[in-house]
Amino acid sequence: MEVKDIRIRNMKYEDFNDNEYLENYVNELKENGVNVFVGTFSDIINWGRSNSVWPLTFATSCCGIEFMCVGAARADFARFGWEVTRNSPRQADVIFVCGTIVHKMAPVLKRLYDQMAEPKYVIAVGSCAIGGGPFKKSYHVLKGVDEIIPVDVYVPGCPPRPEAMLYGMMQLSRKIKVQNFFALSEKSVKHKSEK
Amino acid sequence: METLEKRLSTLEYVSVENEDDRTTVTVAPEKVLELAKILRYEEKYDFLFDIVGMDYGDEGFGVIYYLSQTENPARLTAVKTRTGSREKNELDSVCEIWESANVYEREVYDFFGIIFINHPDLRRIFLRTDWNGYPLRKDYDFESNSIPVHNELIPDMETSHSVYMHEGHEEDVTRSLFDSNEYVVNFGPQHPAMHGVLHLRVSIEGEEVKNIDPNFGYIHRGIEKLCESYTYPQILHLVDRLDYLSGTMNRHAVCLCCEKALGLEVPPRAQYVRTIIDELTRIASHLLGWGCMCMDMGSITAFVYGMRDREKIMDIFEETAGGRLMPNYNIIGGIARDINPNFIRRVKEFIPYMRKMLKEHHILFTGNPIATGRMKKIGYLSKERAITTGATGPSSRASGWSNDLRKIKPYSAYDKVDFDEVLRTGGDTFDRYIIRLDEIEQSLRIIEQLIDNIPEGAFAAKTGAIIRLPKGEFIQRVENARGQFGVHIASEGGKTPYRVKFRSPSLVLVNALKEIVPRHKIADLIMIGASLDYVIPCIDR
Amino acid sequence: MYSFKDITDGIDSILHLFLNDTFATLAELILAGLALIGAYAVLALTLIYAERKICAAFQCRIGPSRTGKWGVFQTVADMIKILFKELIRLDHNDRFLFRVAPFIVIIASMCTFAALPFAKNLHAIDFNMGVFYLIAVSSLGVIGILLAGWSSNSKYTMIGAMRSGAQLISYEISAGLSLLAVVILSGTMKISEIVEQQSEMWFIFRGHVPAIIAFFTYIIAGHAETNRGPFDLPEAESELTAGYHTEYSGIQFGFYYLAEYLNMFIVAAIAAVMFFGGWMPLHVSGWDGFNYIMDCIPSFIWFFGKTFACVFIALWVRWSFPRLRIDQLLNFEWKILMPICLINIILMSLIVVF
Amino acid sequence: MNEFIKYTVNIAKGLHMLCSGMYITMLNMIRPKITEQYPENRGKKTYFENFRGELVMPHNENNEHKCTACGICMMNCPNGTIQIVTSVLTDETGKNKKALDRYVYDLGSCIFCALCTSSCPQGAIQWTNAFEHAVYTKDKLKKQLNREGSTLMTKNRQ
Repeated sequence: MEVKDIRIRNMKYEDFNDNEYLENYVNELKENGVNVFVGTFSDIINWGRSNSVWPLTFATSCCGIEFMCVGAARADFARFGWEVTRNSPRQADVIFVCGTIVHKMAPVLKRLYDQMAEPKYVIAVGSCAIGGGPFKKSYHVLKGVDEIIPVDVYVPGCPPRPEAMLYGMMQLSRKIKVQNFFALSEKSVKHKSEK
Repeated sequence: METLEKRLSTLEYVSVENEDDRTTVTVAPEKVLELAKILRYEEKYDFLFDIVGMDYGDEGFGVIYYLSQTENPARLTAVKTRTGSREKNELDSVCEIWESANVYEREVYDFFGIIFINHPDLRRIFLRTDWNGYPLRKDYDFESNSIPVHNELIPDMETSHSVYMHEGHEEDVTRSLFDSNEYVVNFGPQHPAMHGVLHLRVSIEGEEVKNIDPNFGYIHRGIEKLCESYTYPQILHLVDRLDYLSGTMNRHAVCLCCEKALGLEVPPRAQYVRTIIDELTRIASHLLGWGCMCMDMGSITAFVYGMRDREKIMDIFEETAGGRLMPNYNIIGGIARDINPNFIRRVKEFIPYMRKMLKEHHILFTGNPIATGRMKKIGYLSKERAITTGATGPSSRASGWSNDLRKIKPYSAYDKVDFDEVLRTGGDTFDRYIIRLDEIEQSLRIIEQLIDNIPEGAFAAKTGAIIRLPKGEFIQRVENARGQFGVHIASEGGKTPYRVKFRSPSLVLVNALKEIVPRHKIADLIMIGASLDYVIPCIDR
Repeated sequence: MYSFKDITDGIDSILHLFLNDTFATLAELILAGLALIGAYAVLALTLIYAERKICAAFQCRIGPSRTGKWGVFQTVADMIKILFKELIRLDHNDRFLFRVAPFIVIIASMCTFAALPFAKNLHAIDFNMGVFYLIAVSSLGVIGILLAGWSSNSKYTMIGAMRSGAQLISYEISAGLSLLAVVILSGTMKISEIVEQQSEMWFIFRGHVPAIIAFFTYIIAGHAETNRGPFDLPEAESELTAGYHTEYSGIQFGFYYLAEYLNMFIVAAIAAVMFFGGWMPLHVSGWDGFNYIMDCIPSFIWFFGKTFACVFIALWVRWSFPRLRIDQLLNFEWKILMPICLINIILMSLIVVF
Repeated sequence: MNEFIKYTVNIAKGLHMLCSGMYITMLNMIRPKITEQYPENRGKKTYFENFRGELVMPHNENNEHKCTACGICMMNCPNGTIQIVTSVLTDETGKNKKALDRYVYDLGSCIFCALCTSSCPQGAIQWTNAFEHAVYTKDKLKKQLNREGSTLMTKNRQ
């Protein structure tokens, strides 16, 4: 089954990994039932959101250098409109977890994530952020950032080349496109009241 | 060397061993301070290269001090001591003699729990204050710590902890780092200009920095402990990720160390290629350092230009070695695979391109009056301070201290090439800035001389499937993009090392901030940090 | 030369058909306000897009290119996104001032915006002391910045705000003095008259050397005043993360973002009006044919063309130079820029007198 | 007077250097852009063959691979990226032989050190330069390299 409306320029739907996830996601949304007006409105918002994702400048180690390469002239993530890197977590939409997160850093990362404004996304870049990478067996390394914050996209590599990161960014754009913005905000409100 | 032996032979409590490139002095723990004073003030051992903590099991803990003289920098002298039993874990601090011992001793305290008496500031350096146990001890329990949920509460007025000997018995003394009326600002761990996750607590008055306290450990991955469970070829991949900007050079150090221990003869082809790859990495690292320095000054365009030129080097690496940032190219015995047929052509194209771009970079940034105004006469580090703080590499060569290992003690193909060690005398931020661009030029010269003369032949020496180092302690130093990188391997003869210690050139550079920064502006703090060009993951290991 | 008088008069007469005088005026005010807000938004988005594209070009990159043709809708997407971002409520701060601060910034730049002559007879406010008004209102924004820095209860924002205060107070003087040179030349403070006077020749050519110096000092001081270019100390990214707006999120941050670009536009527009004749086409006395052709180009194109040329210079400078340090910044103002401006005024007076 | 001349000369020099800096940025503006437009150039740009993007196990047309399930790669891997599940087969001669059941490769923790490929005695595994691996779920990164129903390549056919 092909999910409509998730188009990324110059990329075919079949070229992406893990389409099943998006299909399940869309089915879930359909079951909840969204009316047409809200749907269209939500689509416009999602178009805006998916095309303007501002990353937080956050890098702990090696992957940070490749992240710089993504920002530099060769790969140039400005083409996607992602180049407005914000240094303040309040203004950022996505946090690229570039590099190893160790025990001492874990609460700091958690706090940074909490400081970001909703809707926010997390991309785990590199083996370290996905599962501890080369330092898996260490006494002081977190085995994947998903232990402390929810991760939306995993970009494997050690470090991933800039194009791989661009690919991960497009995957995140696709995910944003299928989300229902209003349902999202309700969820976050609910989440907050629970706290 | 004779003078040293003569002098030491008068002391009863030491025993001296001479090997071909280093002297080992063994001393009883009580006499360390006395010997250190003799070495420092009588024998002019003014550069403390590293302090290595050791866990000898039932024989207690040990510490190895690696010392060197600026007059005779090629030779390292190791001073070894061991406490004798596990219960005894106290030693005299040598902080007052060598400034750099401050951080090294804190590190040994953090990892082994060895208490240095009279150390002015004996806090944990990498691990959290609430961490249980000392991880590099052999009996460390891996389960004793869980993932912390809450931020480490570091009060602004954090106290430093010292142990003093007072009338024969120990006395704990705590001192406050900052006054209660100081305005303390946290730079980091997440800060765009901290080049990683360094945490600086800075007390400021208006725009002026009064006091500064670096806090490390936000990327401490425990690589040294990990190495103890890995085989030698596996260690190489951790070493790459220490200082990722000079990864190949660090790897080179470990390869050289293992080859020295094994007595392997590396084929000349591999030596040449290793040298070229090292120099390319150095150029890439300096370009990134230059770019980041410009970016910290607010000139993002210069950063993008630096990255643009760096991509050319990344292409060369990718084509030949198969990785961009982590080429994984040096292996024990040589290089992982032969060079790509396009390698020589690409490198030859790169040299004139880089020369042209260097000129542009100079026009764009070096001549800019705003930039020179921000860099000149800012952040002065004198030669004497550079030596005693242990700051090596371009940052100290800007102060006039000649310490380039490629000249002092050539390894691989460095003795076959003609190049200059760039030295400047200003010692300020501008000199540290310009020295990097000049070193790029020298690296290009080295590559130019080597690229046409790569000898034919095998690219790697034959090694067994399983590499076992003979019993003993081995040390190897190389010059990486930030200074002298050292690797100390203690082997028991097995597949895995007994203890591995890396000497990070960046650690002492950050420590030097404490000396340089006070009485400068906040903007200067960022500039000085950028000009020292430290890499945090290398510090934290 | 086409005048917008026809349109404005037309609207006026239509409104008078339906409403009495008071309500007609009220309706006109609302219409003008709405038009200004619309223009404000469109201009800000255009400027942000232009900056991103131009900056990319300076850096050998392409810049936004995947949202619409050549990425022209990039900033629209940004604005949609930023509108729907969560507004973060902080604890332990002055809520009221925290909320009010972005509005002050945007109101200040809106007020300045109103006094600009966009085209012939397209001019919301035309005082007889317009230049004075411009100088006065354009410096209101700093109040918003100071409030933002203080009410956020954060050390970075505080340092940023203090820097901004020091910077504005210093550079205000030079900006004012350089505009004063033009006022001396023209003998009036009324903006429409200043523009009219340049129908023969623009001031930058008529005013000889002093006018050229005044132009450069104004551009420098103006951009310093709006925290742009190499003078972006209050939000110095590498030092203070995001400066005074570190704690703002969502549309509150969006206001600062928009105001920053609009201020850049305003500085460029004032420079265009005062030195390049605003909407006035290039006329050379004696060349009637040439003048006729120049007149065929609509006046608003002249105005925006000149303004964007000034904006381009500002961007060029911004993406070429590193940031100044605070003491360099103040030294530059008090030791170099202000003396030059003072000497320049004397020179200008001499030129006007003789 | 001397001071004044110095002052003006300094300003002039500074202005000259500033202008030459701006000249460089302008020069770069008119140079061709070096950006490689990644999703647009998919299929057009060839990436370097050597680039280590993903570990694969080549199969021939008969759905056969070369892996003997010896486990050397698993031993050499520094962080347990490779897991080999074997089953014991009894062949015609009655000998018990280990055969590959599943070759599980965890892309998410691979550090691309190439110790596995360099140590493999059979040359059964290889690197490809594919790099498009980003996924939404972590489990998707665990890949089975041998295809369903594949068998060991026999010597004589080789």
